[in-house]
Amino acid sequence: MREKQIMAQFMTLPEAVAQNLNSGDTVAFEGFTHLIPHASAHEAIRQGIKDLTLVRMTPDVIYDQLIGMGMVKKLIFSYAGNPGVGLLRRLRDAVENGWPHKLEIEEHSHAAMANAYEAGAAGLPFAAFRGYKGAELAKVNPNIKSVTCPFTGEELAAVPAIRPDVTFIHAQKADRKGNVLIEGIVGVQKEAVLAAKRSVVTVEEIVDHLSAHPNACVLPGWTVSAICEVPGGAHPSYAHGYYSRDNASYIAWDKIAAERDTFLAWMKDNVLEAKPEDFADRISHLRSPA
Amino acid sequence: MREKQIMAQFMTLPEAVAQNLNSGDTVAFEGFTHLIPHASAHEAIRQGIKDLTLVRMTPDVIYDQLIGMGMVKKLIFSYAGNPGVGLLRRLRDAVENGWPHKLEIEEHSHAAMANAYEAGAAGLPFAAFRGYKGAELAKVNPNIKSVTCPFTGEELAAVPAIRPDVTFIHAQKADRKGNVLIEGIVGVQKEAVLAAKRSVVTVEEIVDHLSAHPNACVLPGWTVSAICEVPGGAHPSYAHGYYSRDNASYIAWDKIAAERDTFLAWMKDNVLEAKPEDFADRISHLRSPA
Amino acid sequence: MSQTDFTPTEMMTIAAARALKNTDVCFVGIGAPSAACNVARLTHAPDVTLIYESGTIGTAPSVLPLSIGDGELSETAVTTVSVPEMFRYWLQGGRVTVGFLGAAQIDRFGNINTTVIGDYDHPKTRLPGGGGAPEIASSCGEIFITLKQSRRAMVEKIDFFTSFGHGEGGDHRARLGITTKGPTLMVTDLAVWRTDPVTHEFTVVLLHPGVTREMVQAECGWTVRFADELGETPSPTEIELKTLRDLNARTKAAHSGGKTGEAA
Amino acid sequence: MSQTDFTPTEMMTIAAARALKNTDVCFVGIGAPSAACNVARLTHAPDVTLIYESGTIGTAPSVLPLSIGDGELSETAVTTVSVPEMFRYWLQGGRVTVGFLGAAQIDRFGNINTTVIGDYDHPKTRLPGGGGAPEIASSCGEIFITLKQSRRAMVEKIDFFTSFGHGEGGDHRARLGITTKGPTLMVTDLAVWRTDPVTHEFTVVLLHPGVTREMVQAECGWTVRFADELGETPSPTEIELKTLRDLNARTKAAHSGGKTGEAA
Repeated sequence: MREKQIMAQFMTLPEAVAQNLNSGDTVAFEGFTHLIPHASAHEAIRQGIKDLTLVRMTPDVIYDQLIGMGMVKKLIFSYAGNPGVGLLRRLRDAVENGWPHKLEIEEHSHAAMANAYEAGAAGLPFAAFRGYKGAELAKVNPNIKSVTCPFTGEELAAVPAIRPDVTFIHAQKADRKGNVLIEGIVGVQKEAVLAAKRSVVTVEEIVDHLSAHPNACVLPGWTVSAICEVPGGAHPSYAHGYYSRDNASYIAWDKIAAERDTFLAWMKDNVLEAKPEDFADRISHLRSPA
Repeated sequence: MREKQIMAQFMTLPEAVAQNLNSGDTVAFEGFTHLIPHASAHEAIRQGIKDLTLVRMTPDVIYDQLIGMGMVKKLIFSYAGNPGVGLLRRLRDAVENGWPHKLEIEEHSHAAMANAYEAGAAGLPFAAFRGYKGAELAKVNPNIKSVTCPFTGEELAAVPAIRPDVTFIHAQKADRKGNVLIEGIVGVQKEAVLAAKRSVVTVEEIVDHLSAHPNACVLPGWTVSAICEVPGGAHPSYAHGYYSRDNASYIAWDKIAAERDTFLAWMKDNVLEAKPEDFADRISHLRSPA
Repeated sequence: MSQTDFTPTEMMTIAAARALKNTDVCFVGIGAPSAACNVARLTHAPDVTLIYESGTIGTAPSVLPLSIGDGELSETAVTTVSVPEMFRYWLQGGRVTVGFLGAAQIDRFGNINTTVIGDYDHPKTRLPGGGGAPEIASSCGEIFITLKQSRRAMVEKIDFFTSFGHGEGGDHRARLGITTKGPTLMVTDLAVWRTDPVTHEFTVVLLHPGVTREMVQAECGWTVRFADELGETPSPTEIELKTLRDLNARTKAAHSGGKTGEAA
Repeated sequence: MSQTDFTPTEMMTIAAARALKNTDVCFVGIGAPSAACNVARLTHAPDVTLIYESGTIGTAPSVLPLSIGDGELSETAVTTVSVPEMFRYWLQGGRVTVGFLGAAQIDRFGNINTTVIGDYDHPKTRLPGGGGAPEIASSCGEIFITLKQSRRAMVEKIDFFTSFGHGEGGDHRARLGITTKGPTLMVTDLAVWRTDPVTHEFTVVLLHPGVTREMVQAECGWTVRFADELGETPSPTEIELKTLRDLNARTKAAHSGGKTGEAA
């Protein structure tokens, strides 16, 4: 049984990060191409939180940034790349050269991670699935084990449930009771929130009523710790119905991240000296027609 | 790997039952109060298909009817009752008195059945969940076993996946490609269809476009064997957006099913000598305002 | 202002409703629990989250559902999820603070039978079975039970352990590795019972107005334990009674009209 | 009418597209596989079901997605499900007939490495990792692979078994209890390869127009096997080429405009 649930609290993003993310935490900033919580990750960087264990199926630009800023002790993941562009250069620098410091790696397949989040949401200690057959990750990752079906004798792969200390996601809307609506490509965000001890949701807007389809992906307010209105908070990722993906920014990142000094200069200008309110400007030219 | 998928075929309900349901099959007529496939069960009764193993979380009136007509060898279930009314009298007569013949019982909890359908849909041989603790069903049902978490050592309950030969469901709509939309209380129907070798879906109407929410509960046409347009096909259950539940019929069933001869007379008049097209009339007074 | 003109069933429902808090997330059984939970929502606990096993989360029906899957539950819910998700993410996920159950047969330790009367393989009466109860009993933070007292329902020894309460009492739950509290409260038409913190036997702590110890014992199949400091259940307030009666009247009108399922 | 003016990459994409049937359910990798799958859909296989691991089922994008989660995939899909459901019900559930993969490094038995160049713990180059590939390779009915040939990509021995093809060949899949076919087809910019039914080694069965055996061997790190009856890949038809070029032009216009993600 979890601790008694309370209604989501509305607050600023700096407050939400300060109250919910601590150095040493295991944290997921989840998003599957769509709705990636850039604003939250940038706020975590500004607050200088250290020794994080980062979890995500598809670490991309924000994880490159967190790693490059030296905030990450360990990365648990299944595919690390800049979608449609290439490799993550800060991640490579950490893994290949130990800069700015060494990075511990726990690597899975997508199926394993998706099942592990699902098991976390379902309160189970592990997930069983048919996977990793002949795959070498099972040899280098001691957290890949097996269970045997008590009815058929089939051996299945087993991985521990993912249970982050805190999960950050970005969503389209919340209503005034803190109920959150996610639409379109919903990814693994519902599971990532339900699996976590605490959760922070940034949203494009807060509305009186969600007017959601009965079977839409909705997180009730009492499953969320904090809600912050941060328009554009997914940029350069996108928010279905609000603004499109800023592909130019993803392409530009490859060059920015290529060298340590260009990376650090960019982080200073665009993250350390910026604030959550800046995201709204960044997506003004990408807004969807109303 | 399943056999190659083909697009759902549109046909009449008598054709769909004849082509997909055989004596000796394991069959699920699923529905969770909402969207119960009455018309399909009645057609199965008319075709006199025997020796069935019936599966369902919540067997109610149609299972009482199938059992009372002597078509059922075994029942796999978790809650057998006439919702809001009382017990199932034909089921009781079979279990307590062996009329019209003995009935084999495999009894689970809802959590076990829901997980077992989910495992069937997911292609797994079994489902693991935290359940049956101190519950006596685990002593009388040999299909309740356990697995041990390889990470924590916790012992969890395990049940075999449900994999029906055929699943029947009722849904609101299909489009002309056979894609099926289920809205409102969706129950375990998606899992029951995906877990089955074959599936028959009766729908209120066939439309040009589903116009479904991106994250609505939709079964693509290539996951369904046959689609039959049977307006009112859930009566006396209901179809969200089309017609309401006929509570009077559920209450009346208790008296009809109380005695063998009143039961048989009712079945003759309302099932054996009726046809799928009769369902439309039965819901005319229950239609939702447009 | 408290009322004096009320039935034992009304007192039962209202006393049960009072036990729910505004912050609770409650898995609602059908029948008496459903009435109590909705009275709570309509009086002191407007933000209580009611969950029915049909997948409806945060539902606020205007009439009591006849079944756990009535259409209005989905129409008024914050969200409606699939049944597998309900049992995996929400119940097993540890999200539910209170499970509210009825009982066909119950013993002094809150063990419940809704499976069979008589032998399992050759039952005298085949009951509906457990449904969600086995895992509700083990996964919810605590369990509230409400039922009308009778010697047939409240028995020395139940015929079948459909759902586990405190077993043979004491630390039996803990010995089975169950970490939730189990039954902590029982509200009948005669009294409010709490489980003893050590023996985990149900103990009468409040008698409803006008009820005596003897009346409670007369309708109970085991020797009843009474608390040393036995109190009286506060009578229903005017607003509690009006809320319950209005709810029942709306429910009766809706269900007899034959148009309950949904009205989209 | 077949065309003579086309690039090797165009030939590769079109030859790969031809392998998909109208009844296939295809799990689409990003990059070259995505182009091939959408050309198939826009030419001979209008009802092919394309699934991307972001959860979009039956998608029909007008431009090629830059990532597996572009907004248009969801907008045009029959349905969009969660990622756990995608991997559980759809991939593991045995619903996918063809998995279409690219490869950073591949060997003659269709084993693929997208994890590291060099040692795993001290890599020379850290690649993105497997993503969905390990279970796509084992759960789909069969696997099609498409990549541009080079000695760096097509190697005698891969550095890491990210996803399993036919292992060391022969019945290696069966010995591991894998019941699906694994890699059956590889389409490069120079040739079409099929796996030998016994050894399961990739064998060139068709050379693209103008390509020689020597050209194939020059860009492959292992000693290439050629079929006894070696054929020539039919040149792209006018409609195939126009379809691919229009798709690429639309894609380029959309992605350079910075407004790809979605446009609801």
